[in-house]
Amino acid sequence: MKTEVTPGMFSQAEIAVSKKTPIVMAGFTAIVLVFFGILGTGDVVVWQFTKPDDTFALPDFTVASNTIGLIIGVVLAAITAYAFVLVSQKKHPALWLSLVFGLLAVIALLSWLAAGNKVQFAFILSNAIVLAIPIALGAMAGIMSERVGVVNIAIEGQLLTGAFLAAVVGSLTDNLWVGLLAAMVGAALLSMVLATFSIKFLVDQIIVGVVLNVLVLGVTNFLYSQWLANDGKNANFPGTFPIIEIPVLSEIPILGPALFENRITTYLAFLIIPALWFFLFKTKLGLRARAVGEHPLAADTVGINVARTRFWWVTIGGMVAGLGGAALTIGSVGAFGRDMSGGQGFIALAVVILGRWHPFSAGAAALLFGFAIILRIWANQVSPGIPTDFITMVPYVVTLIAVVGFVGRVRAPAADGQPYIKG
Amino acid sequence: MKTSTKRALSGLAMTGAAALVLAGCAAAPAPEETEVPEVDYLACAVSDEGSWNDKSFNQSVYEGLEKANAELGVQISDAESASPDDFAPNLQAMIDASCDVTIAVGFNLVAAVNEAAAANPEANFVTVDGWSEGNANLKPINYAMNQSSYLAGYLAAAHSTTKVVGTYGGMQIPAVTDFMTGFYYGAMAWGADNGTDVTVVGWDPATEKGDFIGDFTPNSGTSKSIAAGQLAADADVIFPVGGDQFGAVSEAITEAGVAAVMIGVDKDISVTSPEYSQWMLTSVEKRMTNAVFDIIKDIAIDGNAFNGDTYLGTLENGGTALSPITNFSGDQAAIEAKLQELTDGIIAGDINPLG
Amino acid sequence: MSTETENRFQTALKEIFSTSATRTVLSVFLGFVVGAIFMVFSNEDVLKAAQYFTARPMDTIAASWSAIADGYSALFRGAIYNYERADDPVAAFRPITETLRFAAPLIAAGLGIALGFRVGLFNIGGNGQLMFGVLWATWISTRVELPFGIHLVVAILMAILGAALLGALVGFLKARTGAHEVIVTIMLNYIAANLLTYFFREESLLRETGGGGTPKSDAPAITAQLPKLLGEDYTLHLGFALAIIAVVVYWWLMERSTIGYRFRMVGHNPHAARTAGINVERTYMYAMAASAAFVGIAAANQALGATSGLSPSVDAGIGFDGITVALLGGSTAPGVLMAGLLFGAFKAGSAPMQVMGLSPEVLGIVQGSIVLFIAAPPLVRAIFRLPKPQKTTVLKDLVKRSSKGEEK
Amino acid sequence: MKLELRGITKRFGSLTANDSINLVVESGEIHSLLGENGAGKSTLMNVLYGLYTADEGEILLDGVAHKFSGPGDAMAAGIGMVHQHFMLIPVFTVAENVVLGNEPTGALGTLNLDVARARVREISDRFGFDIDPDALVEDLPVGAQQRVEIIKALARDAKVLVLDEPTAVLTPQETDELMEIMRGLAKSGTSIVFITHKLREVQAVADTITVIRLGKVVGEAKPTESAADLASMMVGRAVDLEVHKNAPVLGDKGLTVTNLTVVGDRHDKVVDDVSFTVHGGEVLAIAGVQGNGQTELAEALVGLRGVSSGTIHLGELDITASSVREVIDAGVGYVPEDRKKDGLVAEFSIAENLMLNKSFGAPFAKGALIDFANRDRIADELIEEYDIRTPGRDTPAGKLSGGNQQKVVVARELSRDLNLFIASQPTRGVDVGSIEFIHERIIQTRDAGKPVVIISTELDEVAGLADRIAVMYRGRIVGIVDATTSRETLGQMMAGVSA
Repeated sequence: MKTEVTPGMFSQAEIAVSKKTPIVMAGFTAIVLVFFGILGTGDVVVWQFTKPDDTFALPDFTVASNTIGLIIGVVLAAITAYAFVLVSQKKHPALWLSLVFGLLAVIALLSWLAAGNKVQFAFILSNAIVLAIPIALGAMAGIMSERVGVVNIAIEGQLLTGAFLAAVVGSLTDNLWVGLLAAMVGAALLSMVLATFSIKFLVDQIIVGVVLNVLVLGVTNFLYSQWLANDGKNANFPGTFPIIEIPVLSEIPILGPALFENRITTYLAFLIIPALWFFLFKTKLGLRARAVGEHPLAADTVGINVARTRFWWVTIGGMVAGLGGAALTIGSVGAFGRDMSGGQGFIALAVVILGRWHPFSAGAAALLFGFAIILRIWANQVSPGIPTDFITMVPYVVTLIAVVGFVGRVRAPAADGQPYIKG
Repeated sequence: MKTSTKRALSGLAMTGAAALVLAGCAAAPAPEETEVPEVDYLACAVSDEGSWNDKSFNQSVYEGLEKANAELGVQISDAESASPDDFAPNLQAMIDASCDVTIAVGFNLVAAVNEAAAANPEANFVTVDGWSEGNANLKPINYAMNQSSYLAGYLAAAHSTTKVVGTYGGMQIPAVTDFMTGFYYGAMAWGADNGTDVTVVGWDPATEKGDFIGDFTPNSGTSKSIAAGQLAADADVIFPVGGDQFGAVSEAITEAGVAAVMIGVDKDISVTSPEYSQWMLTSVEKRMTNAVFDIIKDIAIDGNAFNGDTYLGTLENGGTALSPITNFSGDQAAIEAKLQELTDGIIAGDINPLG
Repeated sequence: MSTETENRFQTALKEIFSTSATRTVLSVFLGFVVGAIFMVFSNEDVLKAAQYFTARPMDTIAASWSAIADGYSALFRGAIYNYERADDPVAAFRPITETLRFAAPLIAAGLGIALGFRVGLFNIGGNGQLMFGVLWATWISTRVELPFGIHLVVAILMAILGAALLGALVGFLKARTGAHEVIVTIMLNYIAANLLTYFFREESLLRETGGGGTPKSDAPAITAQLPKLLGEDYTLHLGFALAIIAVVVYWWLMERSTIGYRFRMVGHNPHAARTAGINVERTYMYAMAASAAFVGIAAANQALGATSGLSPSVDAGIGFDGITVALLGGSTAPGVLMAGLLFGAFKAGSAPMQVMGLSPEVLGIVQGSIVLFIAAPPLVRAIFRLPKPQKTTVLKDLVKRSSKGEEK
Repeated sequence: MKLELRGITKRFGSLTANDSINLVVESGEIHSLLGENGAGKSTLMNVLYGLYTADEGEILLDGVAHKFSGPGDAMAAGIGMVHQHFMLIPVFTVAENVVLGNEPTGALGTLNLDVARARVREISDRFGFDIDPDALVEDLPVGAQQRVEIIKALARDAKVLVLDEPTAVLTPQETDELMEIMRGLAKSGTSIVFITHKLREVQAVADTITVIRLGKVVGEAKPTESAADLASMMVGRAVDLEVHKNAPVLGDKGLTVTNLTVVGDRHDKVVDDVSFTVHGGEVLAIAGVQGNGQTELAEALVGLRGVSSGTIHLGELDITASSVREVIDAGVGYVPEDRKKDGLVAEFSIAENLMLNKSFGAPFAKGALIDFANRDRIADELIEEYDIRTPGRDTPAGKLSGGNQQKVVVARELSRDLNLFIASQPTRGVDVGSIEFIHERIIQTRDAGKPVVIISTELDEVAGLADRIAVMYRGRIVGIVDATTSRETLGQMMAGVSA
């Protein structure tokens, strides 16, 4: 007689499904319908999907602002109702439903803001991507180190190190590639400090991270004020990588210019995100890394060197963050400025969690931040009047709502932050 | 008392370390002769939040001190403030160091410096962008930046081929918007003079709405995106009033692939940061360096008594001015003549740069 | 000396060297060494002398020594006692009072962050909570008229309440939706900062009467200002007393009270706490509120310790410094007190060090290094070749006793 | 493969866990390592497996000395190990777990999971395991997880297989099956080191027995020796294996559970329509293979887990929807299954642990303050009364041995005025001396007229303590039977066959 037990050995119970998602949706629907639709203005808004010089120019789309608000509001109401029905049938609303909902809500928001003006879609999208790159790369560094069980609070410091070295070394050598390399190596060295202290000396990982941020800020400020500020022409004028238009692809309407007319730093990010996904989930190294982050002792018992795995993943993560830092300077504005990462490393930390330690989700979350930043700038330019302090808050409020309403409890790698002490 | 000349150390830590290795075997120098005889006068400065190297008003004041040190032989000392918490202690440190005059830079220090002046009547103070609350030992330095910005706006509109010019600020505070307002009316004046519609993006003095970075972080991605947005709105002259934003703006220009230029603030950026001169149209100078130098010289060298009279930098007294024009598209001699005419008008009070 | 006493002496010495107190002192020392290195490398005289190092090495060494001595004596003059002004007792003793004044908000905020650590929460949101507290306190201190005494008390309470509310919100969201407190607090930092700026910018809200467009508040009403503790000669105000009270309250709460006991229980092992009948979610909420309430004391200090109007940078990064203070202080009441005093001394000493031509960033580097060394006992032991912590005889006895027990 | 350990010594600080241990395991032999919890068996095996480095001594395989700097070396040398606490990654699939560290790869280091799956299926079929290679380990019941561990070792061609307390989670039948597997493996030449403290199993399967106590080998024995002799060798004194108790004196209904259904973490009914009654003065044991809903049942009884339907009454009091604290206040004592996770705060002192669920009022609290004087006095009394071996009440609980930790938990729960006592796996990982003591205390509680519920997977314990036995299978109670029911019947019930 066999007593085999298999998954689902117990009879299934009725599942209670959280009403959180439809409730949040209902709130947004109300805002769109009432403020953008019913109370919205009838001024026309012009959606420009392509720039005039694009190969395939699409015609502009002109429509009254409140019309869009009303139409989208009605569609959103339908989606919300559908979500309520799903929940009442004990089914989870699918992720794509939330995504479609969000996309439509954003279109309504843009149309409302741009009443009597233009929505330069390509401009918004390409800026959102560029602004998202440092955050996304910082988040990838965070994922790489947290997936092996090392909490990385030092992303901010890694970005700043990368930004600094890219600009300075790029200027001094007059070679941006050398600058890029220096940024990656420098941030990797910083990561090695994090790795060594947390793995070898078993220092609390949060402490090391916090301290490294303080130190990097101190050292770069010190060097900036003592050196760069006085010799900007030689030491802090690297210029930026040229923008490379990828033939054919960059001519795809709407998305082409935003995705395929970028700098090498952006393309590298486009490569790194899927590559990281591939390595984490499809290769031997990734399997081992995740094992170390979930259950280091178990990994050890099958002959995986936990300390070495952690060390290298954290270090290479540092290289990625260094690249993100370089994207701030030689991938965007050129010169380095004091504290120019300005908290983006912390945003990256939030993005790691928001993206549930998954490269693609984190990439999308980073894009959300990039979009939010450009939204503030753009909204202010097309419809000045909303207090700037409030618009500045938008990305943070959106993240809060996303975390509270859609993400909720997340499951970190089980050994995240746990030192591994061998007997 | 130590003479602080830390800003002279251009190649510091890294080059310094290299020097230890490479040049460690140089011959020992003979005892040096100082060129300028030392004067027993200590001039000090306390910065606003931020560093002395902000390519903006903190730096201008600091350079005034350095100039006084180099040319007059006075001794100098300084302290940077990281936050408002540091204002009073920094001023106190200067009092403890027996500074003969202490320059408090920035509007934010006005309360602290007034308190310090009241508590230490024997010491002398200067407040830049501030005012005196009846303290005879406190001398305010102020600037009518709208005057030179007006000229910049006029020049910008003249230069522009699209007749769209842009400006944006670090934060929405009067010290910033004063520039932007002058710029706005200057550009409008050119439009009126030439019967052409000129559009100013980024600031509207009537509604007090405009584009602001939100902080004074140098060369942030946000700053660049604002510039890019203005370029996308066809602006071809950009006037960023937020410290060192020239890397961000020049990159936005390069990226947009347009022949746009920018206008510097506070200092002649073509000179102080020559790397950006190819994009500069001109700069709106706030000549604190000279004001500071003059005040120190007046007392330390010329032996005049300190007075608490307000110094207002204007076009008239040269406290503010437009830097030499570079990269102008049209007839430079003609526009220079016109700008001189406007300058005279403003000095005479015939033209109001604030509308 | 008999061999026995000698051995005992050695053992005692070993135990002293392996204690955390010694390590802390050595870590602070190492931090200063790191700072000294930066001072030397940024000193003009040293760099000049180094160019002819081989020809006259003593010049470099002398210059280095004087750079370090100048720097740290300036720190001493700025933070403890200004011997150069010994003629004037007020000026001579002012530095130590400045140290205490700067330490007060750091201690309070440090306690708040420390409380979070003890409950297993990482409160990166100290700065946001501080700003929110400032917002409330400033409303009371500039927009409400109350009698002397009551005004100050109400304003302080509002600072604490305001901060605590924002903290409670974090706890509530965590308990209710599982949102991670690190994300929530980071986001609320930005939100609170912008909100405060908005309030300081709007005339109808908190902008100074008659002020321009600069976001700035009025000075707190005289009745709501923290009174000076040592007379008008010194700026040290009641904020320091509040911080000391906070230390005592924190100690009492965490070590003596049952609430603190449950906080610690949840921090160490939430599963066991749940099994022991503790509502863990609610505990998180209370703990976040309590954590933020301590930060609120720092907010009161910032908002009501000022005699002039506040700007949006009133936080002075204290919420973030509080993290370092809490870490350095090991999250205990006396530890945080000492760490706060040390960092307060650094802040107070910064100005005279700058007068000596030193870069203010050096002190930040010293601070970071100290915490790093404190956090890595093996590193410090390796540097000083200290003995490993001695296993106390307690453990040996235990083994003996239990083996005897097994064999009885 | 012949395995030989010579003079292995391993110290942790001043504690010597293994004291020059010699051990010879012949090729194809099942060698049982018998010893109490904490005797040093697991340490020895971790040394063998390269997880610890021995301070002295050497390891020989087929006469060749080996030095293992990590488990990788040990595995390469042909040693496989099934740990007591499974070394599986819960969020990985079976196949991923099996190949971890030894992955079949394609180009670029790509995982070839097809090969992995095939390998799992092959081994699983060979031993009739029926394991789905794509199932997530965390979804598998414990018994299946153990098989994954065995597959993992076999997939690496282990010539020496170490099984550390493998039967704790199995039904008697499954245990028999495992023993069959062990014999089969041995026959094919694999040497097996079988670590256990269960005499019955040793006698059933071992070829040779080595007994260790307090880190030292105390002797070899033959499986034919009597259980009593083996036990006294293991413990170092004569052991009374029986639990002595009188016939129960039934009181009023203590606990009444009616049609209770509880939903688990994965939305399945882990407790499915369960009803039973426990009278005062009676011990009801809930037997069953681990993972059949006993844990969740206990959690539901004490309020840790919500109830979907049904009721729980304590006397007349309905505690179905009560919070944990209300349940505690109603006088329910609870010894959780995993004391380290749920029962203790390792960093807290013994005194602090003894007031863990009593911090809300007297005698431990005075207002909002801890009453330190009372706390310390009570702690000293309980340490004395429960014979907790510790240097003092301020020692962190985490520093105590498993048995003493469990005594702290039991002392805390029994020192309250109880109306019901629930103990889940009360003696898991506990030394014999402590087991005797804890059993004694449980019977005392029963004899004081309290209703007692014991949840245990150890049939010996169940048979010794219980007045009645309820057997759970897949969330249901298969039957409630008398304590004298035979092991065979119980075993069948544990496999789902109604009595």
